[in-house]
Amino acid sequence: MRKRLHKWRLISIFAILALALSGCGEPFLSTLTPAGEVAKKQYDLMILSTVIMVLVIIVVTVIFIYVIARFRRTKKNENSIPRQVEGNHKLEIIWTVIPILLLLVLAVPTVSYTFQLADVSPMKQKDKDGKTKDALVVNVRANLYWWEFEYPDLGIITSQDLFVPTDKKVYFNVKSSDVKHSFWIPAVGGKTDTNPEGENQFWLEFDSKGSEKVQNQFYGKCAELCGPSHAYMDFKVQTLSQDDFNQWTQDMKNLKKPAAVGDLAKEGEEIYNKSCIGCHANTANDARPEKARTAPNLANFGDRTRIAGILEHNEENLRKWLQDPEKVKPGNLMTGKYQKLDDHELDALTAYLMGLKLEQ
Amino acid sequence: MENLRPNSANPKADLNYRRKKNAEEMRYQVVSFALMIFLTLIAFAVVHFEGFSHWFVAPFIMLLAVVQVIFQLYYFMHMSHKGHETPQLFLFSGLSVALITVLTFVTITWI
Amino acid sequence: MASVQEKFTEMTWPSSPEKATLEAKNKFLGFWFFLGGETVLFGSLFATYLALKDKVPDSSHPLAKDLYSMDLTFAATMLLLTSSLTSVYAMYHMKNFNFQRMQAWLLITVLLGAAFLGLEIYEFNHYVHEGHKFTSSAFGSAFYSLVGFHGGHVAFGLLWILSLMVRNAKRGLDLYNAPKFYVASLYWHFIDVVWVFIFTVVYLMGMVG
Amino acid sequence: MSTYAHKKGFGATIWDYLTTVDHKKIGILYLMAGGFFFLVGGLEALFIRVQLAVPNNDFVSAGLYNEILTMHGTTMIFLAAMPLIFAFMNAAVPLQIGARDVAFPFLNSLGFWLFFFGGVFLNCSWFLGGAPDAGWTSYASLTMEAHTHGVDFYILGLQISGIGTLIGGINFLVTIVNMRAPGMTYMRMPLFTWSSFVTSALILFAFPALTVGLFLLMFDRLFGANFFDVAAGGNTIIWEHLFWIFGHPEVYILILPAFGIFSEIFATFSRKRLFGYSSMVFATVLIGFLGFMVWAHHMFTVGMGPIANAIFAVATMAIAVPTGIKIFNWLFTMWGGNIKFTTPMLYAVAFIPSFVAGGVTGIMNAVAAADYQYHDSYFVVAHFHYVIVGGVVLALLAGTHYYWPKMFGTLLNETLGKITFWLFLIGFHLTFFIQHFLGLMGMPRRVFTYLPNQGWETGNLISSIGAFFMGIAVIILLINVVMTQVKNVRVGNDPWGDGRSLEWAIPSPPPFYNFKQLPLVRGLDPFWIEKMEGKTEMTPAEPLGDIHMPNPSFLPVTISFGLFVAAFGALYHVDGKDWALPVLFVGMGITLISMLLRSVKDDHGFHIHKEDFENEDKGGRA
Repeated sequence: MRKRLHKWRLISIFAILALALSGCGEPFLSTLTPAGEVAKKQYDLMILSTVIMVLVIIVVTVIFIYVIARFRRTKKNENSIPRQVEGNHKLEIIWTVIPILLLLVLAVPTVSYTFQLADVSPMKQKDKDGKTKDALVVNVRANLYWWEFEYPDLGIITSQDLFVPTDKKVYFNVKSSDVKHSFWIPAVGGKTDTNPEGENQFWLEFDSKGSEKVQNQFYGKCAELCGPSHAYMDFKVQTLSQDDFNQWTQDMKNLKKPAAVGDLAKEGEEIYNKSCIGCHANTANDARPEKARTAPNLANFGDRTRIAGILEHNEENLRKWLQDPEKVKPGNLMTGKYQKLDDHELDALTAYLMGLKLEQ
Repeated sequence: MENLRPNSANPKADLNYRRKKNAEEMRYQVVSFALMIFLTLIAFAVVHFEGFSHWFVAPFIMLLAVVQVIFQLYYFMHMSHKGHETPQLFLFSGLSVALITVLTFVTITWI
Repeated sequence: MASVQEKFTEMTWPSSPEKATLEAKNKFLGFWFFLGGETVLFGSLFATYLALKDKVPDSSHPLAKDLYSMDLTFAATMLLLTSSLTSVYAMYHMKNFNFQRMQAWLLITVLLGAAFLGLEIYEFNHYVHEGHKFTSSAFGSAFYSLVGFHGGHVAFGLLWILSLMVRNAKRGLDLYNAPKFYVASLYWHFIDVVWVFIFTVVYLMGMVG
Repeated sequence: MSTYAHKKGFGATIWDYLTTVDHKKIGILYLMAGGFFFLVGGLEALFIRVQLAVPNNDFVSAGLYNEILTMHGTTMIFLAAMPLIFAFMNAAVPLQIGARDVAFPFLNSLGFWLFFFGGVFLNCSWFLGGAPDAGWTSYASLTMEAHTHGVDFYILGLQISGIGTLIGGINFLVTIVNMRAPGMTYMRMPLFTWSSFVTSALILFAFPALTVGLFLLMFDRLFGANFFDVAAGGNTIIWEHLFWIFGHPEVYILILPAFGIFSEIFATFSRKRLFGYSSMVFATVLIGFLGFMVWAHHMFTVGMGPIANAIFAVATMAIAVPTGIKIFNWLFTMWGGNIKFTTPMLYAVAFIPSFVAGGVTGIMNAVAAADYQYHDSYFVVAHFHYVIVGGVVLALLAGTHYYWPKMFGTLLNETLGKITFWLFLIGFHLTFFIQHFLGLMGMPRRVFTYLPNQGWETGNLISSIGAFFMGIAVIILLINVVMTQVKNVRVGNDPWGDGRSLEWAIPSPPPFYNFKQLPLVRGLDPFWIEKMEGKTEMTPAEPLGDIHMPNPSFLPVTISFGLFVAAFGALYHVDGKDWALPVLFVGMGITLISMLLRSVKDDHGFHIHKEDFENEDKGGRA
């Protein structure tokens, strides 16, 4: 019995070691490879709490192993009756007071960090035109299985891909237009729920060193069960240096109504104007009210890194998606909103959509 | 206490004693009823008058309600009697859960 | 412990019949526990009402201060408070082993309760015509749920007391039914307690705005 | 099961169980029904792990996966864990306090049948258009979007079984307050009784919040109300609060009796008095009390603001203190003891490190700012499975082995029991330990599948393998049960040899009146005290006399069945089906008529006369 127990402990130690060797997950996705001030603070708290907790575990384990090894019933002492101890006040006080102290150590940074992470005061300082003074604000709107990112002070709207400058606090207003979702970029900071009844505010900072390691792309997730395709409600974060970001905003602003290049794409444009434009906009400054923006903005669709947030960005996958969205993302709201497309129409629309790029 | 009182040798005397005690308690009940009605009248009057600010009226009539409920519980529902320790404990526990719920809903439901 | 089927006289009737047998004690305590749970139930409904008070889709819907009328609430309050006193009278006679008088006071209690319920139905009907419906706004849903739950309790209490009166009309008081009368009156007082908070929090505070 | 039932033939036995108001038989009913739902929930868990074993798996579709995951959680919490706990409460608590019965035998039976029909109703959804698919938490915004009847099955099923639970809770509260044997003071009650008491109080105060929440959801979905319709002024966060005001105490409703069972086992098999009994009682009450102050830690990311988050974070941490007290008291109960590693004791011993692991991750979750990372990730999945499986399920398995002889009069096979234990323990850690890391690596919970190349493949595969170990363990347990029943080797009063509390002083299973004469309790662990003085049974506190017993009744079944029928009417009424309204009325009619029958028909029970005992020492029914 004792031997078996040892064996079991050994196995679990090996398991932990194996884990440690396998690393801390993918750097573009793991909370254990923090790439921003928020994630770093949270990582610090994780480490602090883990250290305290491991301390507790060690104490318990030592007593535990001693007790079950030392006080076993054997043939020799089979009939002995141990002394019936009622308790021990000194011991009981010790194991009440020490945990309280340990918890205090943990509680102080907890409270302090909770307030720090909730500090969004720069968002509230507006200039004469109602624009935010010194902060970059992004309105995040979660929808059944897609994300919209609006830069209210810049007049730009993008979908699925969030563009942010590095080494600078970015402030978010998050909300949902249907059911509750949760906005999460694990490597950069914890999540905030997007509620249907009001906006939540918080901030994140994307550091340039961390961004470099992941080729300037972080993964974002929806963290609240929101229906069949909850698992597929991914988005990507593209990080840019401040200069590149300024350039990007200029490009986006200047992006006029796209001109289709080539006959096939022109044909695609016609299909787009007939079947898609009711929901999807193809310019970055969509002036329609939120309620009318029922589908992702396609202004820079050609530059995206994923189709529908999940498939690799290529023509084959785009065709697959356009042909039967339900198969790719069950329960999505695009299914059935347009007539079935034949092969030629698919080719045309694909050509048109892939041409929606910034460089034009 | 009265429950434990053994029947005395003279049952008639015992009965009279109990009758008297019950009648006495009933008088208290009527008095507390009068007080409750009085408190209700004040509450309605304060609201009817309309001259007071909302910040005075709301807590004031809440206070009146609480006092009135204490009368109900302790006199009408006999919580002042012996043998009600457990009911008290559970009623007040329920009340505190209810209070925390109300407090939460007026502070942190609308985000 | 006295037997539940024993026939009693004024002389032998115990002074606290609601706790004279083990069954009675259990009933008494269990019912108080139940009231503790009911407190949380009504607390949750009050909380929901407060969170959703005056939350309507647009300005065409009436708000609390447009709706509530003082006269109606006052009348209802008086009816219910008085019925609480009459049920105390009923229990007074129960303790004195005076079955006829107890029944009479219970009947008055029931009548007052029924009048209260009638007023409430009239009130609801009035509100519906003003456009304040269960299905028209979150405010409406919360209002009718809270006040309606209370009204449902009143209705249930009436049925309960009535059926106790009818069931025991012929056989008079014994230790089997005395605790039942007692807990029914506790229930009735509890309904009154809830109403005190309803007229204060919903109606009076609603009128102040 | 008992020899007494065997004599009566199969049909009569069934009828006996349908009408029984005997707490011991109701305990067996709870064990069987809870055990059945445990198997169903376990099967659902295996489906989940098969689906997630590899990325982009299509073993089940996205919609079906959500149904399975919802039903797994709902079934395990409401239909497996709670009823199994009620099984042991029914089997042991009245015996432990030296009572002949519970305070309300009829309500006890009603509570069981309400739970049972509620559970059956909920599971009917599988065959009638799809199960609920919004998670066991059924957050309002998602449930309002649901277009099938699944969520309605959830609402009505839980409402029915919830009433049953509430009734059960009140019954145990009154039983423990009013029915204790002479000398059984509060501070002499066994810890399982204490934890049942606190759990019952939590049920009393927590379930009404769920009741209200379910009512609001029902009004919205079935009757056009607007509580959660944001466009009409509604607010979905109300649901989250109501759900967790219930949901957090619910966790303690589950874990406290588990603590109680382990306390009994530690003391028994260490042959030692529970260390620090009074601080254990105090800690139990304190955990129950704090359990109501912390629910919002499930909502840190909702956006309640830093003040609320900080308050709830610190309040949550406070719970660690009484829990820590308990852990050390158990360790020191064993310290200096004479420990026998029976199957129940193995579970108890394994519980300590498992539960400590779950407890410390609980503290980590309480750190609000860091919880923004853990929340709704697999880290949380790992955490609550560590406390619920590592705490509650281990306790239920331990309790099954420990109380089996008292409930059925036979001992489960120890060898098979130990095999079950090892397989289950290894499987459990294999499944859930790795999930902490999956969560930290960014894997959200409740995903029906995941894309490759996100670093989650190995972890998920290991986790899925572990789940099958647990599955095999449960199958071996079933084999053990069948074998034991077939062999039917009867055991005496105190089969473990080291029993300390009153239940071990009477036959296994006890006669239906439990104690011929109520025992006189002279201290904590009353049976142990008598044994130490060389006696084999308790000193009676009263002379042999008539015993009053309640009559059996079929009405609990009809009351519950009526609600079951009515629920179908309410559910299909929305679709405008012609038959729905009549069905609703017929169902309510069955319930109300049964209730009316119950209230107008006097039920004074019957007496076992002392002459019957004197004639027949065995104590059969008069």
